[in-house]
Amino acid sequence: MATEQQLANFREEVAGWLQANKPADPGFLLPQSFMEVGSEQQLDFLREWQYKLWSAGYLGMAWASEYGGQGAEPIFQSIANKEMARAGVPIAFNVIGLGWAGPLINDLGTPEEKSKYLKGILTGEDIWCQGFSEPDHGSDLGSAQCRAVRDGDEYVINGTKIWTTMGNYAKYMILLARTNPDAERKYDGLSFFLSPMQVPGIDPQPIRKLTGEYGFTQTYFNDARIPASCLMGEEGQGWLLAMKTLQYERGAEAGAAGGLSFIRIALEDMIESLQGIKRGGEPVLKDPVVRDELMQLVIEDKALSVGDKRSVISALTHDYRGSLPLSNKYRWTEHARRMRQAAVRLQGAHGSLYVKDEQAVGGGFWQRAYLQSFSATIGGGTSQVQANIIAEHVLGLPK
Amino acid sequence: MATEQQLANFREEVAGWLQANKPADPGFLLPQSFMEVGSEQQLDFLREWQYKLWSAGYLGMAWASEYGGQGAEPIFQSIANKEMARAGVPIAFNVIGLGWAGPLINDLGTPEEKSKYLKGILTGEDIWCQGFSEPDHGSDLGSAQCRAVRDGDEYVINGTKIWTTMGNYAKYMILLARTNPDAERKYDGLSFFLSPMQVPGIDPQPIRKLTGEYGFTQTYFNDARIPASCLMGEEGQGWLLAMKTLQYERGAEAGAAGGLSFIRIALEDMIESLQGIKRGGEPVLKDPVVRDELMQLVIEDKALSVGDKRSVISALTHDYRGSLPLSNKYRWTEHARRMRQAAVRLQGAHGSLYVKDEQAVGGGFWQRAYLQSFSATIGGGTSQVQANIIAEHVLGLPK
Amino acid sequence: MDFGATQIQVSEEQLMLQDAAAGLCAELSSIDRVRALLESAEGYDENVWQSLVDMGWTGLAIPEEQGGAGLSVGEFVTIFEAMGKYLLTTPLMSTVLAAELLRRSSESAAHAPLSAIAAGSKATVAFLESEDWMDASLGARVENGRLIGRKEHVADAAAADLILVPATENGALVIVVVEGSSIGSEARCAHDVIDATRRAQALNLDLTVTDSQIIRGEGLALALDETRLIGALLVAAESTGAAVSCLNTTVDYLKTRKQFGKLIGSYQALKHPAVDILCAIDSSKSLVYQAAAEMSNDRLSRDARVACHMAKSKASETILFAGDRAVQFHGGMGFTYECDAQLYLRRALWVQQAFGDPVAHRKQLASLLLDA
Amino acid sequence: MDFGATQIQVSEEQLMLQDAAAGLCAELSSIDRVRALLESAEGYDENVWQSLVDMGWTGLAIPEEQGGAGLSVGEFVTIFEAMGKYLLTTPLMSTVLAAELLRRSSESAAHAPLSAIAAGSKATVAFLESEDWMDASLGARVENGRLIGRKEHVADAAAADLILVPATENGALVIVVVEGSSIGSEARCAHDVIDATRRAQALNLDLTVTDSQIIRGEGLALALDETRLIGALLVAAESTGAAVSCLNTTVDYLKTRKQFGKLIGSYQALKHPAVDILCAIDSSKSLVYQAAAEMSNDRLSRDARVACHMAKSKASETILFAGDRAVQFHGGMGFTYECDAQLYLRRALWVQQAFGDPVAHRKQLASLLLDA
Repeated sequence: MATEQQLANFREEVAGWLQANKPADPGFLLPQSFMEVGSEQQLDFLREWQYKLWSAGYLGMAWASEYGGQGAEPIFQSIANKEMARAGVPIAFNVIGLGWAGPLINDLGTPEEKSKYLKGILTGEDIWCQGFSEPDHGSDLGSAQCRAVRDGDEYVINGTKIWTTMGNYAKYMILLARTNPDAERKYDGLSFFLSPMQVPGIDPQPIRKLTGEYGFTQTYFNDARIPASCLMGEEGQGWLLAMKTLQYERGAEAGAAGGLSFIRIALEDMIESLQGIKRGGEPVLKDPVVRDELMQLVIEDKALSVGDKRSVISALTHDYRGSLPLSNKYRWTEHARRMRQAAVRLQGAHGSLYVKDEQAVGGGFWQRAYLQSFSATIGGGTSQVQANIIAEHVLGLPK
Repeated sequence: MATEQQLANFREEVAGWLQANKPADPGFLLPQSFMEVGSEQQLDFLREWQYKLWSAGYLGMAWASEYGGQGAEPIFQSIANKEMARAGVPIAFNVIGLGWAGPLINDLGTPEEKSKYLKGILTGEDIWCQGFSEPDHGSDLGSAQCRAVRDGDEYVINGTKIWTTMGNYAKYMILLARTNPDAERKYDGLSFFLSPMQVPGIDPQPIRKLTGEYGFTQTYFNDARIPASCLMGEEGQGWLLAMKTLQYERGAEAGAAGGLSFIRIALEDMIESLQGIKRGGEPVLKDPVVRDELMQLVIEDKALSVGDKRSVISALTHDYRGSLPLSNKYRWTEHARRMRQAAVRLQGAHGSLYVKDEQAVGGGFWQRAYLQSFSATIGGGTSQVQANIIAEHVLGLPK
Repeated sequence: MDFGATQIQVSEEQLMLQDAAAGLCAELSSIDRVRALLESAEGYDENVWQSLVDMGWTGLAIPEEQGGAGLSVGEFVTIFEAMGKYLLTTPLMSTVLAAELLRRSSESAAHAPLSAIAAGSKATVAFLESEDWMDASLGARVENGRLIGRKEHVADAAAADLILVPATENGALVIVVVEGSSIGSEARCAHDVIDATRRAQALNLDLTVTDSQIIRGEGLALALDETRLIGALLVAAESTGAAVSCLNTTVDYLKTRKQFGKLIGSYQALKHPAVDILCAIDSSKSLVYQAAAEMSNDRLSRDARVACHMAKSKASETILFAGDRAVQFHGGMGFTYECDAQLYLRRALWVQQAFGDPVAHRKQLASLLLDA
Repeated sequence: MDFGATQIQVSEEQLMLQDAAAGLCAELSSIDRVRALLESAEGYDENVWQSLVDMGWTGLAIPEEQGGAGLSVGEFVTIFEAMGKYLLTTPLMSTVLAAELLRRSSESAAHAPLSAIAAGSKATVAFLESEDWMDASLGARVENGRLIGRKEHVADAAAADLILVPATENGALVIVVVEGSSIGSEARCAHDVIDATRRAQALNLDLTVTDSQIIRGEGLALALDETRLIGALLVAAESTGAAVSCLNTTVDYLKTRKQFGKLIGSYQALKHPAVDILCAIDSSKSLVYQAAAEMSNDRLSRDARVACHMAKSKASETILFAGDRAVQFHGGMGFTYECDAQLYLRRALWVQQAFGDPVAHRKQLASLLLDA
């Protein structure tokens, strides 16, 4: 196991490298998250950055070297990730590959699957997307209706997936599809595919988001034929593999290849952004009512940060076992939404400006961040569904 | 119809009389509402005050003179009520008689019922209580289980009623009981009784409220026999009559005999009560954060007051017909709760004092008012049930 | 302690205007037309403008001597509520406020521009030199026959035939009436407004001005202050209309979308916030109508000021709450540009700052109520 | 911008204390015993007090030289959380704070009273002369050998063997150590505390004092200020425990009560606020534990101060929210004295003011974070 000193040295090394290699402002909007890659221009820029990160040895550090990794302890990747956030560098954009498909293949894939897929994920050459959600079953993955029918050496896919990140740029999709509509439990009828995207009958249509930007597609499958070898595991294991996939979100510790999925949007920066703003001729940061609101946000922010640390100390979680991890998504995403809304609200007239305005505070960063925040309070189970889950699982309240 | 001048003269007359006759502080706690009469001492005091009000001609003004009223237009009673609120006199305590049973009997009673009951309601001699709610069916009156079985010239009552105001002092009860448990619609099985209380088998047990005071009883019926003539209307009309009764709450216009059910607890007075309070050496009313909160309350208060007037102007209610009357109870009671909670919260250390403390702000008025406020957010359909009703009836959202 | 009058009434004019406005806005502003204008340079339709002029709306509160109808400015509440409901945006609000400022200046120099507005000229007021709605200090000045200064967030500046520019002249407040055509494109910078139904510019002014363009007078500071308050009220009215449509859009979705086998509108987690939005709208309406009843074309009374502060504070919060929840409750759909929820949310982000945010209005309200 | 440390840890002592405190409080403070004490004059049980002394809790943070255990005052967090959970109220908090003030004075005159406390004497500090927790000015004074002044809201004054009275002497702050027995009943007025588990008095002081009773020194103002902050933290800990029980009581009811044919806990209108209470409790716990980790028996660091302000602000709001909803969600039952919901709501009304309300703490926090 690495010593404290080794880790400290590594931290310094990464920080130095990032300092030296952080890309200059390209003069066009960069995505705040991997769900905002909407132009070839952005794609090229981010691909180059990810390749650079990987070449420097800061992506896939815990993966085996034969697949493009370095076989290092996961802690090194965690450190690198933290330094990337701190340095404010762009995202490592191929997130579905790095953080979802990659770790899954790395953990459960066959040697063939590992050889075929892992390295391209790290270099950014092979962009991955996910096909889990469907238009009619937003928060209810288990009811997915997209059909996969075995026909000889192929599966024939029919149906529609939505919220396919970079569906129009991706080479592969992790696809949840129904192979057995008659299964007793609906979950047992699902299977998991590592599907190619450049196949006749697969048609990803870009979705314009409320921000005005792109980043997702709705993906239509019309008798699309994919090789039967794309099935991961066995038929009927789809639900299991999808749930496993969603567990990798916690980052390097869970086996993800690392890099930033989201740029850091911190409360400290939000308060900083208000430095120049005045109300009634006085700095808005001197307004007692504003200060009170900001302190409420700071307190919540601190409570959540401390909560993340408390959640792993058993003696300090005796009252409501499981509440901290289970409420984590609900609380952080709602906090982010409130914080970003406040950021815009406190800008005075500048709050009405958007991203193409030269005078917009931080280039309209907070307007965009606020609108974008709904991706997290809606995606991955709406806040309302999250609250149900917490109520039922932690408090034991009836369905 | 009375002229403006006559009304103005009358207003002046009442105001003058109230000024001259307002009782002095008796040296013990007086009820803020009719749901708080918990001692003989209070009862005697309030009975005397109601008698005085009636003798002066300011109660039951719109009722016929043969039943103790004056046959005047309801507008006179409305004016008298408003002046009572303004003058801050004690409540006219026999509220279930004056505002519920009385108007019902006055509107729908037989001549015998009118002769027997109305005058005693006005003088305060005959105290009335209500027996609608039951322990297991809080917000769900239609499910009342208390049984009334006809046996010759009598009904035999068995069951339990709860939240019987002044049940231990009352001579009569308006009682909702089930005469036909087999009715197809549960509502059709209910009947309405003007029941005597001093009958063997009727046992009202005082309930101590969260304020520490009394005012309600839980009333047990064990084979209590009451004359069959106590049935009002016919068997099966109970639900209809109960609903009619609940509609009299709007005051004189609806036929109620008048007087105050609640003393006025106004936001203006709440703000006044904070005049002497300091925080950090400065008046709390100069604290910008406190002022902002108070202004939020003031704005809601004003919006509700204006809303009451807007609700009768058809052209100004075009978007959501019915929303103002239907949300009135929900909004005023929740506003009152918040306002009273803030009143206590803003008192500094004095917020921790209660009604027996000489230093408590206003004799602990706001502490008591806050605790008491839940009677309105719970009673008569909880706020949560109210929100359902508004959602379904105004917005048409599904059950 | 006096929270101001609670009287509310509806005038004959208001009733007629209400019907007319609802009908016209529904006809002129289908959601498709709203969307078609979002990415246009002008942001509005000249034919629509002409219809409003034909209705006599530009001159509604302009004195009859200057060709107007001489009604109370409060009558506009009903018009802007309807426009908000259909997201119909034109330079009308800017023009009405310019007329208000001119009229309230009570100076004869204001007569000619007032007549022009009554006849259909578009106008606007350059209220701001920074992001700070509550700062009345001015950098723009008239010096040696030139008007020099920078104005920001000038609503409808590109469309305006007349731009009213508050400035100082020898330390005194004046209003300079500038022809839009006299400001070149090099001096204009279009804002990217988050509410894409609106247009605004920053202006770098350095122009020759003649004496006849300058309105001077004792009452100008008060006139400007009152015009801002009236602006706050009109925005409150407009945003209340928008909040109604926003809630309707949301409720429609809640009645048709199913999840986990049930209409999502049956879940209290969505139902009860919808009720809270309804109640907030009811409050906003009550406050806006009551403020309208307090309006007059003379100096604003204390109660009128109280009412404007209340209306703007509540209406701002209402549309932001409604817009934010509209996006959330539409789920994934709400996250798309195609869904109308974003139009209301973007409107809300414009509304909350316009003519001062809720906290600023409550601060002024507190002074009126607690310190008098 | 630095919001302070986020480290959190649990010491061996804490683990042991946690188990001990949970066990003892559960044993000593059934809800029946809590209720039996509500209307008693004393408000606590002398045998219970003796048990706490026997556990060594009064002397936990007192230096070993004075007979204590010399641990960090942060260790008390776990004890008061348990006491709050079982609504076990004794003069322990007053006593601990008195010891803290004595210890932080660093004066030798404090040694004797510290030893007495370690040995089981009850003590309290007369922090207040008005309702204003944020006012450090003093009317009480030592003059010609007499201590004269009025103190209000003195917690556990009737039980206290020692009352520490901040006063001025020739304009300088001193702490006068007064024996409870030297204050007659005519000089005491019992408060009617809304949280009926607590006792407090107002004191009209006019006493002879000897030099040995007076603690003087440079650091007293800071010691007093720090003691208040620690008081805020201990109240935060205690109220977080109470909020847990409050939520548990509510959840139990939601799981058993039916309305309209369903368990009411299945309605999102009750379920989701219950989750929000849970989250508020989780925040309070995190902040309280983190603050405990920042505590030290030396001067409080900036981060320790930040943490105390945060913990008290959040915990106050949490218990008030939990108590208010507990009453509401119990429906008619919640409106009775018999239902435990009112115990928690009354506790909340005490907590929110104690050692400063949330707004006051956030104001101080803002100065630390934004103005440094």
